[in-house]
Amino acid sequence: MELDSGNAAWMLTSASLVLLMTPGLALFYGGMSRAKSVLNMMMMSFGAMGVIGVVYVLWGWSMSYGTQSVAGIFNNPFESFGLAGALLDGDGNYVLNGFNYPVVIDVAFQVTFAIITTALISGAIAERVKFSAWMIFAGIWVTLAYFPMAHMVWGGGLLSGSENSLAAAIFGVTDGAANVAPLDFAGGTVVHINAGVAGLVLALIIGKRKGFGKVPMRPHNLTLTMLGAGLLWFGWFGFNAGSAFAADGVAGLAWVNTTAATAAAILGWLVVEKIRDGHATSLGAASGIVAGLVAITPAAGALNPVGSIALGIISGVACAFAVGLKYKLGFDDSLDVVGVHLVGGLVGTVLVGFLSTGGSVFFTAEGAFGFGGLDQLWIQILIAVVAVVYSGVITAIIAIAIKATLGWRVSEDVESAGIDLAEHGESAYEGISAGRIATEVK
Amino acid sequence: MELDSGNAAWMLTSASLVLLMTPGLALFYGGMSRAKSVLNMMMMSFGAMGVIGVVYVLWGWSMSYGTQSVAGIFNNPFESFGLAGALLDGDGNYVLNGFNYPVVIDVAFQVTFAIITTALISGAIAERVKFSAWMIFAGIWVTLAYFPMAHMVWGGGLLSGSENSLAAAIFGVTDGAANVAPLDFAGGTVVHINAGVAGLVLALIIGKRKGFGKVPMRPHNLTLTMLGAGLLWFGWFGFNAGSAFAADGVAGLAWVNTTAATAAAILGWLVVEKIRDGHATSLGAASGIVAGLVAITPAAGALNPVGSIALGIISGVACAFAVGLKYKLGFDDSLDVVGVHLVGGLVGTVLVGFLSTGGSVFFTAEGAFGFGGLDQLWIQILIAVVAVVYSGVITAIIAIAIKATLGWRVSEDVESAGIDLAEHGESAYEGISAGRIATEVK
Amino acid sequence: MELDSGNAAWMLTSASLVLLMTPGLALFYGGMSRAKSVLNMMMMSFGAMGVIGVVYVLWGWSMSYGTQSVAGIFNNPFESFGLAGALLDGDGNYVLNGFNYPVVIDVAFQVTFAIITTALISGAIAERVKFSAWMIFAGIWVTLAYFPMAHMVWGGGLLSGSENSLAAAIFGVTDGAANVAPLDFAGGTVVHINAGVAGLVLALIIGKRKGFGKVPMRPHNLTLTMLGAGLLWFGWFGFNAGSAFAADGVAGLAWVNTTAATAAAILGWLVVEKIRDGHATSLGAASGIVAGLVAITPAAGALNPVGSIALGIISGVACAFAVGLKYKLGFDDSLDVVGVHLVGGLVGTVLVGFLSTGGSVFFTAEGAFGFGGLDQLWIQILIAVVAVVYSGVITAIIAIAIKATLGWRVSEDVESAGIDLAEHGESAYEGISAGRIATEVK
Amino acid sequence: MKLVTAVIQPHRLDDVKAALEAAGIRGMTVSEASGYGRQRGHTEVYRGAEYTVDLVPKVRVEVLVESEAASTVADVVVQAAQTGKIGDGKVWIVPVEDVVRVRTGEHGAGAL
Amino acid sequence: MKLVTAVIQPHRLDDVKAALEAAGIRGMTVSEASGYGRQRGHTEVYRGAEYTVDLVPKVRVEVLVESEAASTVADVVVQAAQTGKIGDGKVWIVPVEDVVRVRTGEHGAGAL
Amino acid sequence: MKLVTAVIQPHRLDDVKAALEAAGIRGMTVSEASGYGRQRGHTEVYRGAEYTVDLVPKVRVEVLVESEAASTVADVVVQAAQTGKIGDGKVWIVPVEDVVRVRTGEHGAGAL
Ligand SMILES: Nc1ncnc2c1ncn2[C@@H]1O[C@H](COP(=O)(O)OP(=O)(O)O)[C@@H](O)[C@H]1O
Ligand SMILES: Nc1ncnc2c1ncn2[C@@H]1O[C@H](COP(=O)(O)OP(=O)(O)O)[C@@H](O)[C@H]1O
Ligand SMILES: Nc1ncnc2c1ncn2[C@@H]1O[C@H](COP(=O)(O)OP(=O)(O)O)[C@@H](O)[C@H]1O
Repeated sequence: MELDSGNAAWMLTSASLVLLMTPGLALFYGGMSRAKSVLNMMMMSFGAMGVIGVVYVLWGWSMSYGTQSVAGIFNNPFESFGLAGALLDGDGNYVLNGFNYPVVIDVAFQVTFAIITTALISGAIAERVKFSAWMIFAGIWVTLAYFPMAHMVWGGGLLSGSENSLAAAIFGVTDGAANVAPLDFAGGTVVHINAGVAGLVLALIIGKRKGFGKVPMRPHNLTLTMLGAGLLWFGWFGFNAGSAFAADGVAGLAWVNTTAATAAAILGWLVVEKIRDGHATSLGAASGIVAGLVAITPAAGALNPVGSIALGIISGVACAFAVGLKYKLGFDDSLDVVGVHLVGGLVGTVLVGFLSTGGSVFFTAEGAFGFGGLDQLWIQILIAVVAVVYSGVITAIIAIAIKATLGWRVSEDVESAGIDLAEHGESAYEGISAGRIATEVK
Repeated sequence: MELDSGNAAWMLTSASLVLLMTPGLALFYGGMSRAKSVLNMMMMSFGAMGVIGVVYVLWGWSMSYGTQSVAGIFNNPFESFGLAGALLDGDGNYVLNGFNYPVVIDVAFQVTFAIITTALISGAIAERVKFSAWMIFAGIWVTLAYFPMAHMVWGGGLLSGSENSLAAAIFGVTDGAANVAPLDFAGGTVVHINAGVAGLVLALIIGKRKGFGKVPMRPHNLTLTMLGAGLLWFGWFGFNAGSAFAADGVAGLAWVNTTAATAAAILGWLVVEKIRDGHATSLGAASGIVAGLVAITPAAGALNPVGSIALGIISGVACAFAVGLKYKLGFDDSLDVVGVHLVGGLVGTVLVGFLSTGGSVFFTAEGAFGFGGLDQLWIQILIAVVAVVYSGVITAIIAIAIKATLGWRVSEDVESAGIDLAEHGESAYEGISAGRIATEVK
Repeated sequence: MELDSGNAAWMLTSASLVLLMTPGLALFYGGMSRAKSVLNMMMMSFGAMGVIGVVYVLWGWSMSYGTQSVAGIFNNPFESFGLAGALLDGDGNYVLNGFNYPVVIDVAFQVTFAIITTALISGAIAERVKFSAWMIFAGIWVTLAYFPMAHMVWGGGLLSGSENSLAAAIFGVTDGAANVAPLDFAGGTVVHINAGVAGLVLALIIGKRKGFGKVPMRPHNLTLTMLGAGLLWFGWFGFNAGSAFAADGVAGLAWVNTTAATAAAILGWLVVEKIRDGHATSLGAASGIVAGLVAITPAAGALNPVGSIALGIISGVACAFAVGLKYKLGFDDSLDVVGVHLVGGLVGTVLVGFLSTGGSVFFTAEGAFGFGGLDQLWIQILIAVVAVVYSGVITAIIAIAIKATLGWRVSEDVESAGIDLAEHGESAYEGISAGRIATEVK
Repeated sequence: MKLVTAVIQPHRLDDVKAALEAAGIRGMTVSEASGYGRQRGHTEVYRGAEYTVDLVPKVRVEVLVESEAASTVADVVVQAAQTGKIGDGKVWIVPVEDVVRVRTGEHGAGAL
Repeated sequence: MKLVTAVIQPHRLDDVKAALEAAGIRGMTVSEASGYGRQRGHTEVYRGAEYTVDLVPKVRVEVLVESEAASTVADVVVQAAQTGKIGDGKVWIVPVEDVVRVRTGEHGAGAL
Repeated sequence: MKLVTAVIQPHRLDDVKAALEAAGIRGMTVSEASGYGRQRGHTEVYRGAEYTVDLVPKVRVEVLVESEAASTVADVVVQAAQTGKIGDGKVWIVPVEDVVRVRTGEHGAGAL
């Protein structure tokens, strides 16, 4: 087995692209918050980079991948604590994985997923949470919710297609693999449903911002948000096309599907806005981008490009409606983690059961248009449900524990005056127009 | 024929880089517009991503590449509509191209070119056009102007070096290829002349902004413009070095030439400004970057690095003067699509005839310094002229048709108050300093 | 020897990533300066791209690499002036290097290092220097300080492990290589110590800004700074993982170490701030990112991931304290080039002597935890000291020469009113809130 | 006629606006300001350097009224803007000799 | 002396400035403001949430003049700023007891 | 009571603030403005197009004082703000009929 430097090159690139998504997210979210809380919003992403960058190396990889699975839910954190023994073989050579590139590059790729998933959650609890509480939450959540979910779906656990999976229990096993395997190409369950449910639970437990639904909380800088959306799209190529784990046709297909679905989702979202509100907005375009990217994530390798366009439109339309729900239901999911990531993640995960060209409601196992059975759909729904429940329960436990000890919220005065000042001792912009003057000569 | 994963890796990366250019362009253009129209400016780019991302998958690829050319001008749009039949062979394996990577990655690479080319045009008609008119124009223009031009130059059509090309008709054919083939490495004609001419035609047909040339229309945020220029440079490595279609020496040369020419163009532009206006500006540096990138585009694989420096200086100087023309000639090419892309594209396309190391005015066919004949120059001028005429005629027809039906312009009141508010129902920045106040407690 | 397209792909990508670091740096620095000088700050980076992009092609490569070393300090600038003879062999084929990719891609990679290193220096002399003086300095400094340092460390010169190096003189030679070779994986000496010392010398010779230490000089836009930090991190993967010169396990290790150290440095910096100042700031997080990236640069291929976490924490803590020194010592290193790049570069270069898994204070030559000798530490200290002295002397000579002729400083009035207006004839932001009004109807 | 000027806490603006409307006032002009007074500013730290920010954000509201309404309007503003914390601001009344409505050229009370 | 204050539509500023110059006025101070009045604001929608923006951008122009010139100056401003549409703004005149030129310390008319 | 308004160079604000404090003044309101006067603006060039910017940044300082202190306060400001260069600005005094402290509702001198 020889090193495939082409695969290695693409995976190094993909890891870098996905790492960039978190600063991109910080801008996307930062632009949508108010000027007095933009730094705190961005710091929740950058803080997650700090915590999880360290934690992943120590026990994150080991809890996700390895040979010592605990009930198919997580792997023994001490099997390769600190990556010890995971990277080199006995002769000091880099261990290669099944795609013939070094496992250390897999570590690179996977740490970026853990970071962005955790950072995504922060949008649900913008502008009101102690930075210390967030940092502690990030470290615990990634450990108890993310690493297990990654193990279950990608590490051969319960939600995978391995012989010890739920799918194997339901559909039987051939040659050590479930006869019908769940499809989650790049993380519909692990990333988006996981983060979306966590956002919902946190929004409920932490409560609304003072004045939510009554006072204006307009995005303070939409150029930042659009820039963020652009960087997210760019980085998402690593996320999706990188999840082929090779520079090959599947990666190419995932790339094209990602772009087709995202473009379609922009159009879907804008058409809803134009009809419903009278204007197609730039925030709508930026949001449509993310909605499309989220929905295609689990599906990117399983659909054809025209199917991806359909998926994108559906996701754009669905999320454009879903972001309004919070006002009706009265929870303050500030930047719509639920409306975009949970809903988009569910749309994508479930639609795979309809649109997969490898046997689904609309395609036969041979890839021809026609009825291919309901099995894929059932298993997709099952993994979505398990993900929702697992993430919901774990997040609730962590959130309640933090509420009872450290407490989540800053004071109402701090919320009014702006969390940036109180939590970080800074303000994002200098200038009298923010009521401040820089004076010069003494 | 085996998959070359290294080439595949580089082309996946290149496609991603070129995709990023369009958000980069949105920032570049957005920073140059006024605060009240920055969102609309950016939305013209993001809207193009939506429309063309979908259209390209449906009929764009098929119109550009295939076996059913119509008079060498475009390919049958239904040959591989929706990419059907284009990606997989009979056995369901990914079809490889001549560089041994999957054709689906070519689709990825090419869709990004179609998007950025269309988005480029929007700079010529900033701050005054209905968003709906733009979206419709984008879909029609890319279909009637871009896909045919791509087919003509890159798809074996009239402006290529194939045996059915103009070059073959003029210079004869050997082994199925024209004896002297036109050189357009990465899109001087298809992208820059095409977009530049379209911008000129639209600016003439749509007319000036209210107050053009009389009232200040200063860039509202030059840090955005510089960021955009930086992202464009970065993305352009995919554009130019990716146009080698392989991770090889040609790609490396294109990379180095791209950087050398761009650096030289910065210096060229800044020196003109310093001498003429007294100051070397940051907008000048950002503009010089684009001017250099544009000019080296058709030439990146054909010159040596010192030739690229010369090309860059010439382009920087030429464009620095060309952007002033609109005031003298009285057309409102708002963000200088003509002055930079048309002029830069012509400079690059024509200078290839002087500087190509494979036989040109200054280099023999063996690459030595010395007279290598005028043939290359003639054919370069020819393809430039054909591109200008084709793009001009098609764009004029589309633009007049839209004018006669939907209409292009927003009202004068909307222009005064800011197109963002009227067309998108949004304003980019929150804060009283834009005459607006966010109030908080009810 | 056949082309390794995977390595080529990764190095093309890496070169592009490192090129992006300079616009990223422009944003990082620009956000930290005042609104009235942000364009000048950014122009120092973009200007360096212009000057060095040209100079490198002409004599930069030749002075760094080649066969005609002058005393191990620099290579004959005319050996491959304009890259002549360096890229193609006698048959016109691209010359491959030892990693089986074309040398022209090495040129691409190396030019980006020369640019970013020079641009780094500008942070030390923000808001007060004539743009023309800077541009001239950039061209001279890169020639006399950077290219020689690159030659000494990477081009087989004095500070390398070649048989003509200091290390060879001290530790003896086996098979043409020093028995103990200095380790500088990606540029701790060449880049960070070099730039950091140059910044210190310039800050001392050019002097303080008017009002330094007395009047507020707050960052005017921290979202720009955080965006810049994000782009730097992203680009740094090219810098560090690209310095493996291959898409292999070493590159993967460098990637993981880079992320681990950077994450740890964020935490280190924020903890210092929280304890010392009461708040963990976003500027601290952005600064911690850079501190971690700087320190891991020389070490990225030599440590294990847990060692990298240790290195990151130490660097974050050290730099968080070091940035305060300038107020005590009274020099105006405006944006902390000394506190971050010199200190971080020294931390990284020296800690390699403790943490290298190939024989150091804490690891045996076999990579086991245990005492591996002091040799590595001594040679690391030696190269650091030589780098400090060389860079200091050369920079001082250049700076004094410029001071005596052209002069460095703009007038005090210009400093008060803002250098953007005087040097570039521009202001970054339009709007009355900067005391300016754009009026519209005539 | 009189000009009633109020410098208030930004977050009271909505209430002040509503109260004025309720009191029959149909127009006002609002602008940003920074106040210096008993209310303490705060400290910000950037890379270890402390900055004291002692100008705090305020909003200025200007209302032109007929002379006899001036003190009532001032009272309305005071009531709506009051939180009882230091930094609530000031209201003052200045005599106005004439007011013109730009659109019509009307003078005096009719211009309001 | 008098202070003539005008709150006008931003896009009329250039004309007002020109008209004042033509009328021999050599100086003025300009600032941003937001107006609330008969002129309707507008609605913005962000992810389905509607925001009403009822403060519209205005510009405030302040001109110190000798007492006898005040009403002429007010007229000049009104004429130059008028578009006839709702929201054109107001001009008002306030008595000033003294004016000083900072540069020289001159008082009264000489300070203008 | 009086209102002393000063339009000054932005970089003199710190000194003016310090001088007022030294003179026993405990509060003031500050805002941004742009001035047009003898002081020349400047020209900016963007892609060859010249823009003249003839409104230069100023800061407005407003201080409410008891009537007898007004001219002293004006003098203090003039002294602190003076650089002797064109564009130093103006200070003027306007009569005020009443002042209220929002926090307490106190009127008159006690409200300062
Ligand atoms: N003498 C004054 N002149 C003008 N404005 C003042 C004066 N004193 C206070 N202000 C304004 O009133 C605001 C509140 O004043 P402050 O002394 O902080 O609290 P309070 O009015 O509640 O005692 C200040 O921020 C300032 O804008
Ligand atoms: N009573 C008032 N006091 C202060 N400013 C006012 C008053 N009424 C109106 N204005 C200002 O004048 C502007 C125009 O007033 P508006 O009622 O909209 O139109 P018009 O003056 O044409 O009737 C408002 O936006 C506001 O800035
Ligand atoms: N007649 C005026 N009314 C209002 N403000 C004025 C007037 N004249 C000057 N100013 C303000 O004073 C500032 C300085 O005036 P200027 O004529 O430039 O210098 P100087 O006062 O030193 O002669 C101007 O920028 C403007 O803000």
